[in-house]
This record gives sequence, C-alpha cells and structure tokens, in this order.
Amino acid sequence: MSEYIIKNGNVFDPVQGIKGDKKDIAIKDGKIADKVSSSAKVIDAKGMTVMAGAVEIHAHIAGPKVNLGRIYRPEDKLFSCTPTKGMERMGSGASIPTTFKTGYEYAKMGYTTAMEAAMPPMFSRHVHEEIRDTPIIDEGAFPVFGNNWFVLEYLKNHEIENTAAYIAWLLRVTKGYAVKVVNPGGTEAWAWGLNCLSVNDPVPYFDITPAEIVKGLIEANEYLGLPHSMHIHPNNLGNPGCYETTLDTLKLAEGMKAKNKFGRESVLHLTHTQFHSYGGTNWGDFESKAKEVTDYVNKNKNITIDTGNVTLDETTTMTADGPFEHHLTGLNHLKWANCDVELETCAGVVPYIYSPNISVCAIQWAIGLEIPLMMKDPMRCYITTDHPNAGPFTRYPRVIKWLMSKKARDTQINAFKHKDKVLSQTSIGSLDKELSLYELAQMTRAGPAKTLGLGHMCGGLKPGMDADVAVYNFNPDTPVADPENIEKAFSRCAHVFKLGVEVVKNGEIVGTVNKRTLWVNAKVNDNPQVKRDINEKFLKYYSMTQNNYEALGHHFVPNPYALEVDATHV
Amino acid sequence: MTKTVTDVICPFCGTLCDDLEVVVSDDGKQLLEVYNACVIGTEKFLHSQAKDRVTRPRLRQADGSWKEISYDEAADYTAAMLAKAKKPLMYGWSSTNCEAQSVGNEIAEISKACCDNTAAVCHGTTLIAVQDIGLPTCTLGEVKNRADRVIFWGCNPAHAHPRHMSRYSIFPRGFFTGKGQMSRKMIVVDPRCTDTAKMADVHLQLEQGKDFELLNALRVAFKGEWLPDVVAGIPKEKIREAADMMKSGRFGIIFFGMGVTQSIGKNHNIDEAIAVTKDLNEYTKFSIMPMRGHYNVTGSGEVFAWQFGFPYSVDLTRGFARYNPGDSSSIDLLTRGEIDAMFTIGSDPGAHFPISAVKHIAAVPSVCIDPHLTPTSGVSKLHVPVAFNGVETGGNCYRMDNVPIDCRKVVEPPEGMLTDEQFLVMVRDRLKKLKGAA
Amino acid sequence: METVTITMKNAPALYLEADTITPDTFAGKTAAQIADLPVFEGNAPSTLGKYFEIAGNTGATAADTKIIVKGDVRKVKYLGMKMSAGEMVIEGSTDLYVGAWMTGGKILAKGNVEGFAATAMKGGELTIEGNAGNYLGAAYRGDWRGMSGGKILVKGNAGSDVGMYMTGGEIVINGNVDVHLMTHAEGGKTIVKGNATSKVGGQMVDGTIFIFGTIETMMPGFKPNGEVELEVDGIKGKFAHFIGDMGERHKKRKGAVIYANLYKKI
Amino acid sequence: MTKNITLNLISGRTIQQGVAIEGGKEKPLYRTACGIIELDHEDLKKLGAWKNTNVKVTSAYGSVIVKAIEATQGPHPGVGFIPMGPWANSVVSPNTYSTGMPTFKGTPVTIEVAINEPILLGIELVQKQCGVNVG
Repeated sequence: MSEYIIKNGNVFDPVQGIKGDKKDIAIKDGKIADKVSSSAKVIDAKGMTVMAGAVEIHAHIAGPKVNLGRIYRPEDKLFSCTPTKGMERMGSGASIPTTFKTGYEYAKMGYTTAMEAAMPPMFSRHVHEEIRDTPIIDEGAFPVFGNNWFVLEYLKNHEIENTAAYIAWLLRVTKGYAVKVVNPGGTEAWAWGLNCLSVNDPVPYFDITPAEIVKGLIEANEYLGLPHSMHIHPNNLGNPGCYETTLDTLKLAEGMKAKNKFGRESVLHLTHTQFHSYGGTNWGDFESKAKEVTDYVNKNKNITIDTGNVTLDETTTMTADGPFEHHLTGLNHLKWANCDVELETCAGVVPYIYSPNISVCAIQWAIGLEIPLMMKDPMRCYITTDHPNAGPFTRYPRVIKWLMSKKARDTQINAFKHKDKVLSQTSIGSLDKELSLYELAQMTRAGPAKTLGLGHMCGGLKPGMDADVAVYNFNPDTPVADPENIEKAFSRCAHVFKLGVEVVKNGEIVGTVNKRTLWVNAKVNDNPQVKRDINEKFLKYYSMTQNNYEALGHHFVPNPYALEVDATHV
Repeated sequence: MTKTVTDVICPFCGTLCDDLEVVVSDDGKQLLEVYNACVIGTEKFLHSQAKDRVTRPRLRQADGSWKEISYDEAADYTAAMLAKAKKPLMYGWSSTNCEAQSVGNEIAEISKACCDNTAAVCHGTTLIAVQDIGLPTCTLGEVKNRADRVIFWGCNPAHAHPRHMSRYSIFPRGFFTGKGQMSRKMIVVDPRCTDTAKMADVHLQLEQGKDFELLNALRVAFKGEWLPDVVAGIPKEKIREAADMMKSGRFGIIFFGMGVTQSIGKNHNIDEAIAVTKDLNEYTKFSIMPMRGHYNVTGSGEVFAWQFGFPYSVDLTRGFARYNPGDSSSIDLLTRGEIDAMFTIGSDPGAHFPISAVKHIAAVPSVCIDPHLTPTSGVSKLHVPVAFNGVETGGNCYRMDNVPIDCRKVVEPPEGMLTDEQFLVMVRDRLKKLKGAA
Repeated sequence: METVTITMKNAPALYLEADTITPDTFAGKTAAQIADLPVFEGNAPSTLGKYFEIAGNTGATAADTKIIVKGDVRKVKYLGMKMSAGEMVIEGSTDLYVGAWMTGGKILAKGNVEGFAATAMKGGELTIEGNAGNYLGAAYRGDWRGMSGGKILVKGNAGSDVGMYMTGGEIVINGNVDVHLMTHAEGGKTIVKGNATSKVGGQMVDGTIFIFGTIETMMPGFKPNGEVELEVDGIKGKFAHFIGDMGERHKKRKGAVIYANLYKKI
Repeated sequence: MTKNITLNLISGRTIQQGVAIEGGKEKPLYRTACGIIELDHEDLKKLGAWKNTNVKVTSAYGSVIVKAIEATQGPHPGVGFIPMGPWANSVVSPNTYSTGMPTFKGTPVTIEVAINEPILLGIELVQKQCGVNVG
C-alpha cells in the first residue's frame, strides 16, 4: 500500500471541527494517519477543497426494480452511452445508469460509500450481484420490513422481542444493513389493490394500523441497537396535503431514545422529505409545507431527514410504494411496471418528466431546496435526490450549486414559466441563506455516516478512519464569480482516494479497489417461536424452500464487512 | 450406501422447481435417482450419467471428421475467431449460470460482438411490449396465496411447464386460497384444445393469429361498448361473459406464452394483453406474467440489463451498447448475413432457428459450447462439451418471475471436463492478450 | 445548392454503418475531408473514402448541400440519419434507418428502403419510390413520442408497424401496408391508397387513417359511425367512418370525447 | 394424382419433445417425438391418408418429410401442429416483421402424402440442409 500526503489543501472535516484551514492529510495502509514517511507521494492540493469521501444514504442503485427500470427504458440510453475506455467498462443510462457507470460516476463526484434504499428480502441475491458489479464504492442494502407478514403478525400483539428476532434472522440471511419501512401497511393493502392513506387506516385481514407498525419497528430497532435508525418512507407520499400524515408519523417517535454503541443519536430517519411536505387539497392549490415539517424536526432531536431534491430532469420513479406508482401512472399515463413480492413487499416503476414549465414540478423543486435551507442542524439533514425518483444522482453538483448560491436559485426561478405561482406557494424567494462548504460536509459526509452508525470509519478525516478522501478543484478563498463553477468543480474530483488507493485523478478512473459489502450481524437469544413460524410459512406460503431462501446472501458476497451487534438480552 | 441431496433446483424450464431430491452415490460420482421432478427434469439429471457423452473438445476437419483437441487449443481457436471477426454473434446464455454470463459479457465487450439470448425466439417480443407499456406482475407466491382468476393465454403448461399448476397456479392451498383448485376459476385461450384447455372452466378456442383482436374486444367489453357479433371466431356473448368473470375476481393473473409471442402481431399481442391487465386494475387486482421457457433466460436478460442496459439483442460493435430488435437481433443478423462468426453457448439455435438462419451459422466460423450433441454442434466447426449446469456445477439462476435462486452441484462431472465458466475465463484471458487490453 | 456525388466503388463484405453521410456532416468540407469521415464495417473503423468515390463540392451550410448517392448501397445503413436540412438523393435501394431522427431537409430514395426509415421524424420530407420496410415513421423502442412532424411519401408498398406512437406529421402510401398501421398513435395522418391486411389502428388514442383499398379484418375497437363524403389527397369519394379505439382511454376537449378516425373508401 | 391440402401450421412444445431433447438429439427418440405433424381427423380424411403415414409438408420457405398422426390435442380443423424442432423449422416462416421473432405460428403449408420417403434423424436433417460435409 503506497503512502500519500495531501499538502496545503483547505480541509473541511466536521468530525474534527476543521473549517477550511490548510492542513496536511496523511494516508497510510488504507487509513488516515498522523504522519507518513518522507517517501510518501505528495499531492499538492493548493487552492483546492479537501473533504472526506461522501456517503450516499438513500439511492435505488441495485436490485430488481432498478433492473426492471433499465430493461423497460431503452430510450433512456439512446445516444447517451459512454464507450469502453482504459479501465472503465462501457456505461449507459441517463436516469438509471448501468452498474459500472453507477460506480464510476459516484467515485468521480467524490462519493465512496452508498446505500441501496430498498431491497426486497426475497431478491437479495439479485441486489448482491449488482453490488458486486458496482466498482469502487462500498455498499449496503436496506431490506424492507414495513409490509412483511411476520412483522405484521408480531406487531399486532406488540411482540417486540419476536420482531427483533425475525429482523436479526432476515438481516443475516439477506446480508442486509438496516430496517427500511415503505408505506407501512399500504403496500400489503395494495396486494388487493387497496392502500393505507393515513397512519390509522387498518391493513386488510391483518387488522393492524401503520402507526402500530412504525412504533413497533422503532422499538424493535432500538431493542437490537442496530447501527442505523429505522428508515421510513411514510404513507400518503406525493399527494397534496400529505404533510399531515408525515407529522403524524414523526410524532410516533416522540420520547424514544437511541440505544446503540455506534454513536447514533436518532431513532427515526425520514427519507426524501420533499415528497412528504406537500400542502393544499388538489394540484391547483398545491403548496409547500416545508416550514411546518422542518420546524417539527428542528424541535425533535431524535429525528434525521434527507431532502429528496427535484432536479428538473426526465427521470424514472421507482419505489416500493406500489399504490403511489399506480396513482402516478393514472396522472401521466406513461408505462407502469409493478411487481408484488409474496409475503414481503411490492415495487412500482413509472417514468416521470419534471418539466420547468409545469407549476407542480417547479414547486417541488422549491420545496426540495427549502428543507435544507430551513434546517438548523445540518448534521441531521442530508442531501439526496432519492435517485432516480426526484432526479439522477449525477445531478448532485447542480443541487449543491443551487444550495450554495442564491444567484443560481434566482436564475432558475426566473426561468420558470409559472414563476409567480412558485413564489406564492413556497417561500424559496425569501430564503437568502447560502450553504457553506462546512455545512455541505456535514450534510454529505459526517451527518449520513453518523446516523448510519459508520461514524467510526467513514465520513471524516480523523487519523484511524478509512482513507476515503475527495479533493475538489474549488478554491474556497476566492469569491464565486459564476455559480456554474461550483457545479463544474463538484462534478469531477481532482483526486479521490478509496481505502488508501487513488481511484480517480482529474475526473478519470485510474484505480480500483476491492469494495466491501456492509451488513449487520445481530446476535439475539435463541427464539424457537420465531424459528417455528419461519419454518411453517416456508412450508405453506412461500414459493421457494427455506434452505434455498437462506442460501441467498451467503457465499455470494465477495467481500463482506459485518458490523457486529450483540442483542442477547439476559 | 447413498446420500440424498435435498432442495435441488431443476435446470430445465422457467418454473425452476426447487424442491427436488437427488440420490447420489457416496463418492458423489454417480447420480442414481431423482424425486419430485417432472419427467423432463428427471431425464435431464439422468442424462448426465449417459455413457456415450462427449467429454473432450473436437474440431471439424476438412474431410468432415471430428478431431479431438484439448481445452487449451479450443480456447485458442475461440479467442482467435472472436478477435479476427468484424461482427461476431454470441448467442444463447439461457442454460448457463449468471457467473458464466458475466464472464461472457466481458468477452463480448473486449471482442466488440453482438450478444443475444434465447429470448430472441422465446419472449423477445414480450420484452419489446414491456418496453412500450410496462409490466404489472407479481411473484408466483402471490398467485399461490391470493389468485382466484387464472388465465392461460397461448401457453400449454401441461406440456411446457409440467409442475407449474401443482406448485403455483391452480392446485396449491395458499394463505387466502385454502380450497386450492376449487377457489380458482381457470380460463384457457388457445386455438387448439390442449391438455391444459381440457382442465379449464372456460376455453376460448379462437382463430390462430387473432389474439390482438380478441384482447382488444375484451378491453371494449370492460367498458361496455359496442362489439361486432363475432371476434376471432368467438361470439360476443362469450367475450362479455369472459370479461365479467375476469372483473369479478379478487386477484387475477394472466400467464401467457409462445401462442402470443410467436404469432402474427408479435409484440402488440402482449402489449394489448398488458393493457387488458392495466384496465382490470381499475376494477380489481390483476397481474400478468410471461411463462419463460429456459430456466435461466430471465437471468441472462437481467445480467445483460445491469451490465449493458438492454435485456437482449445487444450490439456492442461500436464500443457502446445499442439495441433495436429487428436490426440487432439474432434471426435478422443471420438471415441478412451481417455476421462473420458465431459463438453459441447454453442453447440450440441449430434445432430452434428457422433453417434459413441456421444455414448462415454453418457458413461462418462457429463455436458451440454444449454438453449435448445437437444440430448446432453438428453444423459448428468447434464443439466444446462442458459440465451440465445445474447438475454438475452450481451458480445463480432466475425464475420466470425474476426471483433469483442458487442452483447447486449435485454430482461430479466426468473426469477432466471443465465447466462453462472455467472455459470462458480461459477464452477471456487469451482474448485480452490478443487484443492487448490491460 | 452545391452537389456532392458519392459512388460506391468498393462494396463492403458485411454491412456499412454510414451515419456520417448527411448534409449536416458534409457541409463546409472538401472532398478530401469527406473521404476521411469515419464509417464502421461491423466493429472495424474505416473511412468513407475506402468505400465511396467522392466528387463535387459542398455548400457552406447543410441547407445548401445536396448529396447524390450512386451505386449499390443496399448494404449501407443510416443514410441521412439526424439530418436537419439540405437534400439527399439515393439512386438505388438502401438498407435500414434512412432519415432516422431527421428534423428537416429532403430525402429521395429511388429504390427500396429497409426497416426503421424516418424513425421518430420531427420534420422534413422523405420520398421513397420503391417499397418501404417495417416501422416506417415509428417511434424508437420504448419511446412514447413517435413521429411528430414532416411528410413521408411511399410510392410502393410499406411493411408492418407504420406510424407506431405517431403524434403528428403525415404519411402517404400508394401501395399496400402490412399489419399494425398507426398502433398507439396520438395524432398525425396516414393515407393508404392500397389495401391493409389487419390490426389497423389498434390502441389508437387520436389521429386519422384513410384506407382506399380493403381491410381483411377490422379491429373490434373501431365502432361504425356512418358514412361521409370526403376529398382526400385530391380524390373525392364516399368513406365509411369508424371511431376508436373504444378500448383505449380518450381525452376530452371542451366536453367532447376525442376519438381517432378511420375512413375506409366504399 | 396425389391429393394435397393446405393448412395453417403452428409449432410448440410437447412433453415428449421435452424428454427427447434432454435424452439426446442424436437419438431416434427425438425423431419419434418431433418428426411428426398432428392433423385433425377431418384434415386426414380430406388428405385421404392413413394415420401414421409419411407426408411431405411444403411452405414458401422449405419442405420436410414428417409422419402424419391424428391430433392428440384437438380438434383443431385447418390447423397442423409440428412440435418445435428442426422438422418444424425447415418450413416455418423466418419473416420477423423487424421484431426479431420469426413467425413460428401461422405459416401456410401444403401437405401431400409421401409414403416411401424417409424421415431423417434430427442432426442429419439440419446437416443435410446446410450442406455440412460429415465425411
């Protein structure tokens, strides 16, 4: 492992509180070191910005619905393919890139860790195959639990210990990382073509309300002490007036404390908050409720959120929220794909065009920017586009440009056809705040790493942490003449190191590394009740045998990295 | 003494039964018996024990006889052929595991080839229709647990997917379908009175090639609009009756097969069938699922999709992926004579392509990787026998509803035989040297 | 209008992908520069000069550049792809993708053309004196935005899937058409002076079809709506009027439901 | 004068065809399973042929000798069925209508009795039509 020393760069590292002063970053044996020998290769980062490798907390980048999106959108790849070049395999796909292109694009933008946002447990083998073919970045996947028959039955009688035992079993079998909940109860209702639109609508046959599911899963998550909090996509997404359901869901977490040994303080992570902060009663009086949602989250310290910024592109929406996708295809009449998974979840895929000429899309764009600008504590608000739902992740530099430059926001607002409606229905016009590089580092590095329970190994430049470093050609000292320079600087890094290996130089892939698959191995007390339930359901209701289901993730993860959790309560 | 391997996956059709039990000798060299498999699956496992199997690669000589060569020479020949060809076609991939397919994709990318799987003659038109209108589908367990309306449109599971009805669609007693067969209405649409149709509650025996019209009539019947007296040979009363039966279900599923994908209208038949399913989702819950033929053609489509972006008929000749069935699909490439080398693996185009396409396979340098003796190996220049995938080597494969299941090695392959993945790795390494790639 | 003539002198063994033969790429180039334009035979890169004899000179812009393609070009694909202006005359028959994704200019193909001609055409004119292949003026796979403008005239017959997902523009076919005429169309007009086989106008949302000859099997989704006297492309006559596709969803404009119209000459 | 009839030919799987392809295509079992054409009772009468006689099936794309048997999954008057395999694919229409899929189902064919013409083995049939020298 060769040694590197990055000299006189402007370092931004919230983990050590470094706010842009010039420091040397030493890299040795894949870790950040205090000092290196004189034979270390010198990287001159004069007039450049040095940050840790970014952490993507929520993106649909691997799995069956992502691949269904690739299969059914050939026009997304027409005339936009990148040929094989040097170490880079060929890549294609604007809104849903192929796996090789996903890995390269993330690395070139300085991202070194990414989390697949929704993995149907039965298809985890498919997710891991795609993770294996995504080069460079470390990855973990969140199995979905919010509509799982085991969870519905256990939480109906509030059996937290059984739910925790089942969660531990499923995380081990599918090599999963955290508890993900999508439209709790609603997706199981969608198996009969119905939906749960509020936290109190009972699920057909199982007769449990989404509120009980959410509350039960938060308790089970803290009972286990998992690295990441429960990660929720609440009911009633994307409908005008859905901010009330969002607040009802957040209130369920009141009074709960985080119990884990990974330094996480939150108990609930609300994902793609933009889609859940809509007011009004129909698309005519559609308005932003970002203020109400961010006020609540500012007051309650045990909640973290990510934004879900709309980037005004033609993209493909894909989510485990089956009923929403059916509702969306009812609106734009584009091709609709859906796959109900037995006993577990569902997935829906519909293309969507966020056109600047449509007022709803412009307001969605504004809401996505209001949320991070109104959040007081950047460590609890992370930047995502819920790739590819609100826009492809390759647009992060553009989102960063809008957040760091009021001028850039104004030029975009003036370009809207319904500019007056955007200004009247949202407060984007009155927000003058411009994100600093330090806050950006909190929102894309230290914050997500902390809530994912990875604060000890990535998201920072403290000696001893993994040597994931990104160097941007952006001089923080010179004032920004043209906001486009921000977007250009953050699109391609000057240097990127992953586990101490230089993988990107001047925006080109120059190296690769044996990427890791992060997963959580939770040990719980032996639970014969849950073991019997699992055997019985596989005997009678699953369409594959238990041995084949349990062989899902085992020998197929080339480089697993387990976070050990001991939840054996005495 | 013998030992029994349980939870074995049958590597023949898209149903991918995973509850087989295989009895092998203690030393794992002999396969004695197969339980729980249909007659085709049993034959596939037992045929691995055939004594007259070809176990070494053989090269066709000028005088027509076969000359046995080593695997190394075979790999050299294949790599040289692919490196020299201006537009090689790498076809098949459907009876091999996903690991071999990944290595094959690397070879295709280095040699700038066209690659295609047996979807080209099976469910290729389904994929075109899915690209036009989407695909509301579900996994087979949802059908087992919830379906009370089952429609077989242009497919004959009694013959093509023998255990499908007993494992998933008609007979099982699921969570909400405790009465099994009695809680399900079965409709079969087929121009013949097939063995599946003989079991159906309603059999619509339509005129062959008129599926598009009948599906369109169903959509009109859902909306209660005017209908001509007879559509595709079916009187309009029977059409309205079938439409009402579909609407009155709680959870319906349409399985469709070669009857709609290979008849005139091709992708539009499936396009309209999916539109029927979407319309039915306004009244009740409906899904649709293709009856995939080969056990891992879905896997090949998935691997192509996440590595190149397209499910089949991928043209890599320009260094990036292009796709347009009709231009980059195997049958058109062969019948128009656009190919100057043929590489076949895990399929048998010699028997299952129209003869005018097979003539072109015989006309160009061609390699066939297949454990069996087939018409393709008969017309190819080089025949490389490999271990039976799913019997003598494991690997990942995908069921017809895209569920990945890990098939496993049950018995040792004959002495000195390589698996297809090992052979492909040899070809890839030689190709890299020839092309000077890093 | 400056004219460049390229004549096939060295026919390719396989098929030649010559998407650089358009007025847009030729404009402002000398014959030598044109000869260096890249073409592909399979995966082997080559130059135009190796296959064609190039004579004459080009105009400064695409608009005033005319290309005449002589010789046997039946194994040359992508002629006139993405063309935005200027003219092109193809003396003989040619292969796939003639004038695909073209946005303007004129193409005259004196012989036959193969499939995917004028894919997703936005403007300009394509005239084919021989027969056209399948997917004439259709959308690319998976795209719901098909041909949106321009005019296509086919003097011979056309194949199947003419005008799939068409949203605008006009297609006139003097001969016959195969199955699937204007499937999924949301606008545009097609006139077929010969016969249509079956599956005409399946899943149509909007747009108009005129058939002068016979239709073997009508789509059940097209409801008879009386007869009407019309003059179409200069020919007067009595037409049976059908509206459809009744199975498809239809928009309302000012209260009235919008249907696609199919007129069959009696 | 040998009588001939015209039918609409379709091809597809049968369970015997499945067993035969897994048992080895070089074996006669493959010919017994797939070298046949299933004709409806009326069509056999119109052709004036005994059951299980060899017939010559001709289409615009080729011709093949197969054994005519009575429909096992009928009645389907006017429709002939040859299980998928080299015999069917010798006469099936390769026209893909630019979708990549040949028209395996729906090829017009004419059938005439050809009692003493042999039905070739699977691999042999393809090799002969492709002119492959097998020495």
